[in-house]
Amino acid sequence: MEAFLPVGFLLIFAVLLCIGLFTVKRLLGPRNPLASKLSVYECGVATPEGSARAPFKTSFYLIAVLFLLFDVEAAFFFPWALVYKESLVQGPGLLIAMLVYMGLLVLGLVYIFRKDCLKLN
Amino acid sequence: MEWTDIIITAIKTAVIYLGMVQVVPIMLIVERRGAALMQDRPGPNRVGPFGLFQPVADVIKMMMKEVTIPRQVNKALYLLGPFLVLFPASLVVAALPFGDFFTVFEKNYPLQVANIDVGVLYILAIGSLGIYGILFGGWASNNKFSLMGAMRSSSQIISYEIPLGLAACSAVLWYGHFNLREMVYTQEGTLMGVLPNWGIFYQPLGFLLFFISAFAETNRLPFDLPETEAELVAGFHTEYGPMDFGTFFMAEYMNMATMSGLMVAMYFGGWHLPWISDATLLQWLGSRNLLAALQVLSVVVKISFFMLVFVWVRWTLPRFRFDQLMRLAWRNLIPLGLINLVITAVIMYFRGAA
Amino acid sequence: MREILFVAFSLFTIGAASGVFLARNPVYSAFSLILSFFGLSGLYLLWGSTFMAMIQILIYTGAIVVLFVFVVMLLNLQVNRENPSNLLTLGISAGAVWFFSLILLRVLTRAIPNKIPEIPTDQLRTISKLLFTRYLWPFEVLSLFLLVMIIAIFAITRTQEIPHGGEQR
Amino acid sequence: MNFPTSLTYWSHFVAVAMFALGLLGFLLRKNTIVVLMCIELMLNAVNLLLIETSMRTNTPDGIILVVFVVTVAAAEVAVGLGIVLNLYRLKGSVNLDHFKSLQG
Repeated sequence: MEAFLPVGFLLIFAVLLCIGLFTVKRLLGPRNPLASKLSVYECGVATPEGSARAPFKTSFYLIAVLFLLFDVEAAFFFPWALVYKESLVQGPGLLIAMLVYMGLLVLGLVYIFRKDCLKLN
Repeated sequence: MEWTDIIITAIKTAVIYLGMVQVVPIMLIVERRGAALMQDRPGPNRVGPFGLFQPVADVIKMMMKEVTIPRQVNKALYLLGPFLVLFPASLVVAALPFGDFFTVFEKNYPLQVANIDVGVLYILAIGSLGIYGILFGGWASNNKFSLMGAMRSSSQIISYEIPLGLAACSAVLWYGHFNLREMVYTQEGTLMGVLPNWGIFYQPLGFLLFFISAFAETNRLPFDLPETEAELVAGFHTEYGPMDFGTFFMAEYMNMATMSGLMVAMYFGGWHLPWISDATLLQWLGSRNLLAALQVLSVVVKISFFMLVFVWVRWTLPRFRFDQLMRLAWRNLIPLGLINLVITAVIMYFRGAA
Repeated sequence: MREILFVAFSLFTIGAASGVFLARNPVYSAFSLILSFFGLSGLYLLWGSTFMAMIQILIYTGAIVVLFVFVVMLLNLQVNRENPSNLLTLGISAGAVWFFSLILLRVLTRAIPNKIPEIPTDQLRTISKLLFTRYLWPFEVLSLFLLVMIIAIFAITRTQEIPHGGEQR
Repeated sequence: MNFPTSLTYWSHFVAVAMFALGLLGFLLRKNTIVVLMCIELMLNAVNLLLIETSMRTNTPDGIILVVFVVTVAAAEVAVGLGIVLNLYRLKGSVNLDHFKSLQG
């Protein structure tokens, strides 16, 4: 835990940098707001059509869900990778354990590709 | 911990952090001149000798420009957006090793902000926070282009985080350590007498995966879909003013430097010079601090090399399409990452059994 | 030093958690959730569990909340106009919770001695070894569980389109 | 009454307050997504207690339990939000008051 103390310094410096950037922006930049300057940026049309806050398709959600599940699975590889080297003297137990684990993960991947869930093709 | 320790650590942190921030102006000129070189034109060469003061002019221009906060934005998150990107980019620097030790008042201090024993996990974890700035900034802008750019950018970043994690995982597997410093220690010496004992020779596939994913993570050109200026104007920072754009830019370059630093530490021997061991060098130089300076120089040279590669690739390769990008991540890189993990594990098993 | 940090992180975490509960806009709720998870990982760090602190950031902050934010942004709800009396109830109950938990804890934790644990040096390896020896079967089952989840999610979201939606790319 | 500085005290305080906030949000909020977030808060309160106990008594089993809880929480969120998306598709709202078709 002591090792993380310098991260605190870094945090402070980062905050200082952010505050500095913010004040520089505030102090140096001129301001003369106009109605058209402050309106939504649109390309080709004078007035923006509809709100930007309209629902999307769910395919982004599918990407995020897959990321979540695979991230959790990948996170379990890390403790395994850490102790694998030392466990080698005790035979292939850990290797087999991880191959089983990874086999199930690969099954999931195969399912995704088969069903073309991400609409990749 | 004594007071001197704390002060020296603070100064060390400040120096390393400022060094990382310096990457931004340097890269500003390098990138513009590099682009010019590749497109066979002079590039910015008016301000100062060889245009070297161009970044200064650019920064002054950014500062003096008008600040507009569009009417439709959610103000708090809009203002916070750029800093939410810059913050993780700054924190990630902590785990990068720049050298072995330097000595002040007969005491050794590691040339690293914090010697974290879960270094790789730390970088992956904090690095993954950068997408919140993009998401919230894009959403708070309340603009179709921004939101679209933010969604695209974040789905790209999260998709490529998995191959990145898998590649890092096989490096961890090979070294048996999370700690980047320990990884670098293992890479000293030579391999079979001719090659430097660097990670890339043990993990070529892992390095390739990491390299590709690093481009995607930092939103650099073959994968700069969030910014596709032809389709999305400027992506998630469409509604942002010059200084906020500068902040996003800064975060991007710092992320690039961190990714390069991570690659150097994991695959390119960190601070080690090829073929020469640290003990020999210490004998030649005779001073610990001189050696530390040389090590820092070595890391800086290696990082600069990768930064140049980033620029080089940017002006060489065309941009991917969104579905190609996703296919590359899910169809090719993730299975390759798993295969790499299995190959590494099996090789290690047979090496250990023999 | 450690105590001060601990108290600061505790208050930060609870403040952020009440933000989740009180914010009207789900985007602000999600933002508070990120902050409170960040504070929690700081608490884990102060307890000496670096591994869990990193997992907390990597999985919770870096993945689970991303999913929340994605869904909130995909649906892009107009700010929910919950009636003011409801909001008042929310605020009052939040205050009551703070107060009662404070009193409750003063009573509950009296028996536990104030002791800062000495942190074992290589806790990471201990945990990892334990995970692959004593907890090997739960670990394998977890993989099966995640596989089932992948299939389940695609079964649920088979029909992709949200009506009256904008275009995607 | 002096100001409490015990780490255990503060962990319990945070855990109880967070759990209570989560529970209240779960019961009182109408937005389904926020309700799911509040469930996460409750899970995290329990995680904090588990880690506190496991570090204080030096038994790593608690931390492994937390790892499992995190995994299950991830799966729960994934499926839960999938259901929310589907409900939104059916009803055009995520307000819990609108999901009453199962009420007798």
